[in-house]
Amino acid sequence: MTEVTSFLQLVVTAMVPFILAAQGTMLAGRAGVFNVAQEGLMMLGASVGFLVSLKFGGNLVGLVVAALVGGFFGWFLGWVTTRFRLDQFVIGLALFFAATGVASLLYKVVIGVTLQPPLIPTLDDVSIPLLSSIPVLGPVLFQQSAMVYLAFVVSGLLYWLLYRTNHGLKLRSVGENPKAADSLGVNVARTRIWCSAAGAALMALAGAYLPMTYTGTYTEGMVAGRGWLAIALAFFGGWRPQYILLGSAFFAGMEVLALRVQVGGLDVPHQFISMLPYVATLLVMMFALRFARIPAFLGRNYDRESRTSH
Amino acid sequence: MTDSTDSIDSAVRAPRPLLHMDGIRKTFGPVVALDGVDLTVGRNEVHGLLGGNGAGKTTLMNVLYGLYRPDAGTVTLDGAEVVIRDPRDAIAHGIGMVHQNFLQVDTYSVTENIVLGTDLPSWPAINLRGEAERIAELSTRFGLTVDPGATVADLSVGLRQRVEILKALYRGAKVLVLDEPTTNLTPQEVDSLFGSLRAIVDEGMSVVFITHKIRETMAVCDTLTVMRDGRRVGTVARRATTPTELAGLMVGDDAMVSRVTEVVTAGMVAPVAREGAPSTYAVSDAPERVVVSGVVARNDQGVAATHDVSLSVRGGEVLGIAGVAGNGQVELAEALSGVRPMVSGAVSLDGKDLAGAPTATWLDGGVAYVPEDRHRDGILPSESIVENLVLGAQRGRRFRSGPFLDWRRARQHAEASIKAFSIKAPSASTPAAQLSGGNIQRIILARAFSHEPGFLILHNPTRGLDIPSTQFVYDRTREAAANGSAVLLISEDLDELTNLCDRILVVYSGRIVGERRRGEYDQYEIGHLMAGLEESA
Amino acid sequence: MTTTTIPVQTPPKSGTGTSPGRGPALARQVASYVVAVLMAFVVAGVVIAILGHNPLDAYRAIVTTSFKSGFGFVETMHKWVPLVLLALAFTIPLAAGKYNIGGEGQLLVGATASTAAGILLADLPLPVLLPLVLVCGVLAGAVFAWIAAWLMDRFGINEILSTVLLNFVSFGIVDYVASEVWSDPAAGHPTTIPIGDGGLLPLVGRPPMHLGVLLAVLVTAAVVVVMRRSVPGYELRAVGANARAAQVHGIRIGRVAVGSLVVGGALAGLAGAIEVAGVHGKLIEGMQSNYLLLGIIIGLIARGNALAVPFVAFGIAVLEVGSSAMQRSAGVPSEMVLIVEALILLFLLFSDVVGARLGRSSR
Amino acid sequence: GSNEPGSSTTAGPGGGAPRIAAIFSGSATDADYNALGLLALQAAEKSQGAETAHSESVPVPDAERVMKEYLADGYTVIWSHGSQYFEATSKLAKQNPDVTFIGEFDNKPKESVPNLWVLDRNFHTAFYPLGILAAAQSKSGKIGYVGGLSLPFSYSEVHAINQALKDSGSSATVTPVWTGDFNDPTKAQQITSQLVGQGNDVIIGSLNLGMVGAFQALKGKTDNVIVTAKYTDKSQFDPQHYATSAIYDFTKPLGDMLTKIKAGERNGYYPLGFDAGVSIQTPKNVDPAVAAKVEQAVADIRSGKVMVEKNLTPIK
Ligand SMILES: Nc1ncnc2c1ncn2[C@@H]1O[C@H](COP(=O)(O)OP(=O)(O)OP(=O)(O)O)[C@@H](O)[C@H]1O
Ligand SMILES: Nc1ncnc2c1ncn2[C@@H]1O[C@H](COP(=O)(O)OP(=O)(O)OP(=O)(O)O)[C@@H](O)[C@H]1O
Ligand SMILES: [Mg+2]
Ligand SMILES: [Mg+2]
Repeated sequence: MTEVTSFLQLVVTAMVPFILAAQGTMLAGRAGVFNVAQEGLMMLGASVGFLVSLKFGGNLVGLVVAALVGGFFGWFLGWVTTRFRLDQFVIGLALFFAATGVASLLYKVVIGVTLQPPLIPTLDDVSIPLLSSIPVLGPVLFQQSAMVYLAFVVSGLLYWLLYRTNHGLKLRSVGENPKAADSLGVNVARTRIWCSAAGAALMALAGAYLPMTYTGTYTEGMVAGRGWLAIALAFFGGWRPQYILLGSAFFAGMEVLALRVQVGGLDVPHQFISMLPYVATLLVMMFALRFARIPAFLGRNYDRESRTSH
Repeated sequence: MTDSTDSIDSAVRAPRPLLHMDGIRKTFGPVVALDGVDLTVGRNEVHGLLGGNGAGKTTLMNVLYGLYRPDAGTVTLDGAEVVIRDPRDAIAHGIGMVHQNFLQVDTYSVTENIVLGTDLPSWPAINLRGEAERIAELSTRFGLTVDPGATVADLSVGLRQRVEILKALYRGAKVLVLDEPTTNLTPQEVDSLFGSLRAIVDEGMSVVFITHKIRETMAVCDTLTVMRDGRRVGTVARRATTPTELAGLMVGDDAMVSRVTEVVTAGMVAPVAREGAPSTYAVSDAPERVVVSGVVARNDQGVAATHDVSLSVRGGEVLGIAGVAGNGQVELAEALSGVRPMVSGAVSLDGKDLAGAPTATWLDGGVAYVPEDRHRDGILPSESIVENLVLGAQRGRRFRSGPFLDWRRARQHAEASIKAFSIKAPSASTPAAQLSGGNIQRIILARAFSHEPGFLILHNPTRGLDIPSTQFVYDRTREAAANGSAVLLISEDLDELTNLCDRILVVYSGRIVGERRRGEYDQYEIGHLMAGLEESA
Repeated sequence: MTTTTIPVQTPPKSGTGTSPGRGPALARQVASYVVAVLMAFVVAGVVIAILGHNPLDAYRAIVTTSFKSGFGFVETMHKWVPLVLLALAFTIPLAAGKYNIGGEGQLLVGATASTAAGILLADLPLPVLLPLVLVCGVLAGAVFAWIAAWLMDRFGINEILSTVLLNFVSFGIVDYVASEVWSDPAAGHPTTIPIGDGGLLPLVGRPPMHLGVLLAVLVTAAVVVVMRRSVPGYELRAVGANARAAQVHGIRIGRVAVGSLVVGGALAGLAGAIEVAGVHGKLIEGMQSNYLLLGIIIGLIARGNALAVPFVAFGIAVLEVGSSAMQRSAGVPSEMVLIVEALILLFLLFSDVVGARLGRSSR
Repeated sequence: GSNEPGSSTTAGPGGGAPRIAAIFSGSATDADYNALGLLALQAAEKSQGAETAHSESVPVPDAERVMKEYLADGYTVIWSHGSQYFEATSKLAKQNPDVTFIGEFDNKPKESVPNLWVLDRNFHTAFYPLGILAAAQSKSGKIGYVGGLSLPFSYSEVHAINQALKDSGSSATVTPVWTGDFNDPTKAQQITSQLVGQGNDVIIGSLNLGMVGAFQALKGKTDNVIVTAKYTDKSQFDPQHYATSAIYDFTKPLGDMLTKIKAGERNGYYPLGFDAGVSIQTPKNVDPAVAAKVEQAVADIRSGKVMVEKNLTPIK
C-alpha cells in the first residue's frame, strides 16, 4: 500500500464522524432548528452504541439503538422548541449536559470499575467488488467499513432529499421562512421535530462510530471536541450537504495531516501543528467562502400568531 | 351601534352565498381584534373589505385562512359548515390568500414558491419543469405574466404580487383573498391587477379585496363590507353607494369625514383647493436649501442604480419623485439621506457639503429620512416607543445628561409625541412591534419631525395607511414645508404626488427623465414618462 | 356580555420581552426560578434514589456547601468571578445579535498574557506589576476576540464558527506556553512557573478572598450601568433589535458589533487575568474549566439582562461548588451534576411557559 | 522494600481508623490510571479499616478547592492521584499541618514537608526494559513512541528508551510523537497508523485511554508490528500485536504509606520501582529470546547493575 493511499484511507476513516454530525446539524438547521448538543449526543451515541452492542450482540443493534436514543433527544429538542417555543440554544445546551451525564452514567452503571474493560468487535472493512480494485481510489473509497459507505450514502440522500424532492422543498422553506411555509399548508412543527430528531440520530451515529472504529470500547472524552467542530463545519459548508462533505474531507485531512507532519519529524512544536486545522479552516473561509449562507430562520422559533416572528 | 345601511345588507345578499362567516371573535391578550364579525361573499363577485388601520380586516381573513384560531364563530362554505384549523384546511376548501406582507421564500424561484406545500410526487425527483409550464400557462390566462424560473428575491414588488396570486390560482382557489394588494403597485400595475381580478371572477371564482382606498373599491368591487374597530359596520352594493358614504362608514364620525375629503377624493376629481396653506405658492422665491449634483449610487448587488442625478429643493418646497418601483428610488433616497455611500456626486444642505460623511453627521446636519419599509428600516420592534423615539438622537444633546441617556426626558418626549401625533398605544413603554402600521408610521414621523429637519425625505410615506393616517401625513408634510423645510417626496402613488408636490421629477432606470410643475400635471403623461416611453427635452 | 369564549390555547409570546422589571413581574420571575430549581431537584432526586443513593444527603451537600462555612462562601465567590465575567462576555455581544462562543479562548489567551507579564517582569513591585498583569489579560482577550470580529466584519465569517475554532487555537497556545516556554517541570501537568509576587491579587479576610472578587463586582456594576443607561449601550440594543433600522439612523452597526465582541473578549480576558493573579498564580492547562458553557447558560437564563447576570451566576456558582460536595458526601456519581444542571435549565424555561400562562389566565 | 502491605496493623474501627480522601483526574471506570487508584483505595478501605471518599474527574485548577472541602469534612489522609496535583497538594500540606497528604510526583522534590508523603512514579524505569524489547525486536530500526502531552515525565521515558537502545548497541531510532491528549483514542489511532506506515515496527505507547486507539490501528492487520502499553494489561485490545505493558499497581504503595502514617511516620519519599508497584508483563508475540532480554533488564535494574537515568529535559 502506498503512502498516499494509506494517508487518504485514514482521512476517509476520520471523515465519518464529521460527516454524520455535521450533516445532522445541517438537516436540523435547514428546518430552522439549531442543535448545539452535538458533543453530548456523540458521547451518548458512543456510550449507548457500545453498551448495546456489547449486551445485545452485534454492532448493528448498537447503531440502531444509538440512533434511536439520539433521535429521541433530537425529537425532544424539536418538540419543546416548537410546542412551547423554548429557546433553542438553552435547550440544546441542557441536552448537551444531560447527554454527557447520561453517557458516562450508563457506562458506570453497566460496566463499573474494572481493569479489563469488555470489548466489542470493531467494524470490518467491506470491499466493494470491482470498485475496490481501482488503483488508489479503490482502497481509499471502496475498502472501508460499512459506516463509511453509510456516511457517504447519507450525504447523497440528503442532497437528493433537500434539492430534488418535494419534501426537501418544504423542509428548506421551513428554515427560510416558516410563515410562508405555514401559509401554504406545510406543517412547520412536524417538519422541525422530525428534522431535529433525524439530525440528532445522525449525531449519535457519529458518536457510535468512534467505539466501533477506533476503540472497541467507550472511553470518556473520546469525542474530544469533534461535536463542537461539527457546528463549525456546518457553517463552513454553508449548510449544504455537498459542501459539508467537502468540508469534512478538509477537516479530517487537516487532522490527519497535522499528525503526519509530526511523524515525518518536522521540527515544529507539536502544539502549533495541532492548531493547524483550525487556522487553516479560518484561512480557507477568508479567501474562498463568500458564499456562506445560513438558513434565514436558523435558531429561531416560529409562532404563527406572533407579529414579530417573521 | 346600529347603522342605517343594514337595510341594504339584505338587498345584496345572494340566495346561497359562496362564503359566510358568522360571529367571528378573536382576541390577542387584552386586544379584541374581532368582535362578532359577519361576512357574506356571493358567487362571482369581487367583494371589497374596507376599513381603517386596525379595523380587523387582516385578522378576519387570517381566521378564514386558518392562520388564526377564532375564539368564537363559524365559517360556512357552499352551504356547509367547515372547520379550518390551519392553512392546509383552508387550501383544501379552496381558499387562497395573498397576504399583506408577502409570504415568500426569497431564495426560491417563482415555481418553487408556487408549488411549495403541494403534494407533488418526489420520486425519482420533483418535476419542477412540468409545473413551470403549468404556471406559465396560468399566468398568461389571467394576465399575470412572470418568469417561472426567476428567483423571487430579484423580482419587483409588482411581480411578487403576481406570484402570490398565482399561488392561489395554482391551487384552484374558489375564494381568493387579497390583502391590500395595491399598496405596492403603480397605476399601470393596479389596472392590470384589476383586469386579472375580473378574469378570475369570470372564471367562476370570488375575490375578497381588502383596501383602504375608496377609489379602488369603486373601480373594481361589486359589493363592499366596511369594518371599523373589529366590527362590521355595513355591507353595501357598489352601485348603491357613494365615496362619501363609504368614508362616513369607515371613519364613523362626520366631523372627521370632512377633514379627510382630500384623501377620499384623491385622483377622482380635480385637486380640491387647499385652504390654510396659502404661503406655499411663493416657494419659487425661496432660497435653494438642498443642492444635489451628479449622484451615482450602487444597489446591494453593486450595480449602479442611479445615474448622475441632480436636483435642488427650495425651502418650503415639496419636490416629488415619481417612478415605477425599482427604478433607483431606494438607492436615491438612501444616498440623499446619507445611509448609502455614494459612488460620486455631492449633496449639500444650506451650503454645507455632506457627501462622504457618516450617516450620523447627516442626521445632525438636519436631514431626516422616512424610509419606505417602516418595519424593516424604521423601528426597533422589540423596543418601546420611548426608545424608538430616541433612535438617531441618542448622541445629540436632547436626551443626554453627561455620558448617559436621560430616560426621564425621553419618556416625557414620548408622551408628548404620542399626544401630538395621536399615536394609539397602551403606553409609552409598549413595544413598537405591537402597534399597527399607521401608528408605527406616526412614530417614525414624530421622530423625523423632532429633528426639526432642514431636508425631509419621505419615501412612500402613506403606503398601507388608512384614510385618517394618510391625511395626517399629508398635513404634517405641508406643515414641514410651511416651516421652511425642503421636502423630497418619493412616491409611487401619483395621486399623492399631484396632490402634495410643487414640482414633480420622474425617474426611470435611475435617471431623471422629466419634470412637471404644479398646474401642468397630467397623470397620463407622467405615467408615460414613468414607463420610459417618452424622453422629455 | 356574552362569555362564550372557547378556552383556546394561546401560545406565549416569544420570551424576549425585556421591559424593565416592575414589582409583580420581578416577583413572578424569581418565583419561576425557584419553582424550576425545585422541580429539577425532585426529578434528579428520583434518579439518584434509583441509583441507590440518598437524594436528601446529596442536596444537603449542594445547598449547604457554599453557606455553612466561610470557606465554602469564599470558594463560591471565587467561582463566581469567572462565571459572571464570561456570562457578560457572552451577553454583551448577544445584545447586538452576535454569539460569542469564544469566551474560553479569550480567557485562556488573557491568562497567557497575564502570566507572561507576571513572569517576565516578576521583580516589579505590586503597584506596578498587578495592574500590568490585569491590563495584559484584558488586552489579550480583547485582541483575540477582535480577530473573530475582524473576520466577521471584513470577510463575513460567521462569528460562531470563528470563535469556536479560535478556542481550539487557544488550547494550543496554552499548551505551548505551559509546556515549552515557561514550563514548570515539577508540575506533572502543563503549567508555567509562578508569576512574580507583585502580580498576585491581595487577599483579604479569613478565609482569604482575593480582591478580584471586588474588581468583578465593580466591573459588573459598570457593565450594567453602561448597558442600560449609556449611549453605547443603547446603540448596542438598537443594533440587536433591528440592525437595518439602527444603520439608517446613523448607528455604525459594523463598529457596534465588532465593539461588542471586543468588549466581551476584554471581559473574558479579565477573567483569565484574575484566575492567574487571584487563584492560581500561574498558567495551568485546563484552567478554563467549563466556564464558557456555564457563562453561556447564565447569559441565556438571564435573558440578556445584564442586571440579572450576577445573580444567576451566583446561583450557578453555588451549584457548581455544591456539586462536588454531593459526590463526596453522598457518593452520588459526578455525572449526576450535569444532569441536575440540565434539568434546572429545562425546568427554568418550562416554568416560564407555565408562568406566562398563569399570568394570562389570571387577567 | 521489606514491609508487607497491611500485615502490621489492623486497627479496629473507632480506634483512630484513618479517613482517607482521594482525588482522581478522570472517571474511575477508565480501566486505567484512575481505576488503579480506586482499586488501591478500596483495598486500603478493607485492609486498614479506613473510611474512604473520592472525587473523580477533578480538573487541575479545581484540585485545591476539592481537597480543601475534604479538609473541611475532617479527612485525615488526603491522596491526590496524579502528579498534576502535586503543587496544590504540597501547598495545602503546608497550610494544614494536622492532616497527612500523599502526593504523586515524577522526581524527588527539593523540599520536604513534614506531613507530605511523596510517591515518585519513576515512569522512566519501566521504559528502559521496553527500550530493550524494542531494540531486540525492531527489524526496521524504527521505533515509535506515542505520548499525549509533552510533559517532563514523557521526556524521561524517551530518554530511557534511548539509553536502552544505546546499552543494547542498537542503531534503531525513536520517533516521539504527541497526540496532545492522553485520552483521545482517535488521534492515537491515526498517529499509530501513520507511524506504522512510516515503517516503525515497535510502538511504545505512553497514553491512558488513548492507548485503545493505538491498538485499534493495527487490529486485524497482518503487519509485523508490536505495541506496548502502560498502566494496565491491555492485551485484550489486540492480542495479535500486543507485546507487553508497564503495569502499575498502587495498592501496595498506598498500603505501605498508610501503614507508616499510622505508625506516626507522616512524611517520606516513596519511589515506585520494580519492587514496589511496577512490573513488566512477560512479553507476548515476541521471540522467547527477546522476552528473556527484557526479564534480564528488569533483573539488572532491580539489582542495581543498570541505573536508568532520570532525564527530564525536553526532546528536540
Ligand atoms: N461552501 C461553498 N464552497 C464553495 N463554493 C460554494 C459554497 N457554497 C456555494 N458555493 C458556490 O455558490 C454557488 C451557489 O450555490 P448553490 O447552488 O448551492 O446555492 P443555492 O442553490 O442558491 O442555495 P440553496 O440551494 O441553499 O438555496 C455554487 O455554484 C457554488 O459554486
Ligand atoms: N398577531 C397579533 N398579535 C397581537 N395583536 C394583533 C395581532 N394581529 C392583529 N392584532 C391587533 O388586532 C387589531 C386588528 O388588526 P388587523 O391587522 O386585523 O387590522 P387591519 O384592519 O388589517 O389593519 P391594517 O389596515 O393596518 O392592515 C389591531 O388592533 C392589531 O393591533
Ligand atoms: Mg441549490
Ligand atoms: Mg391588515
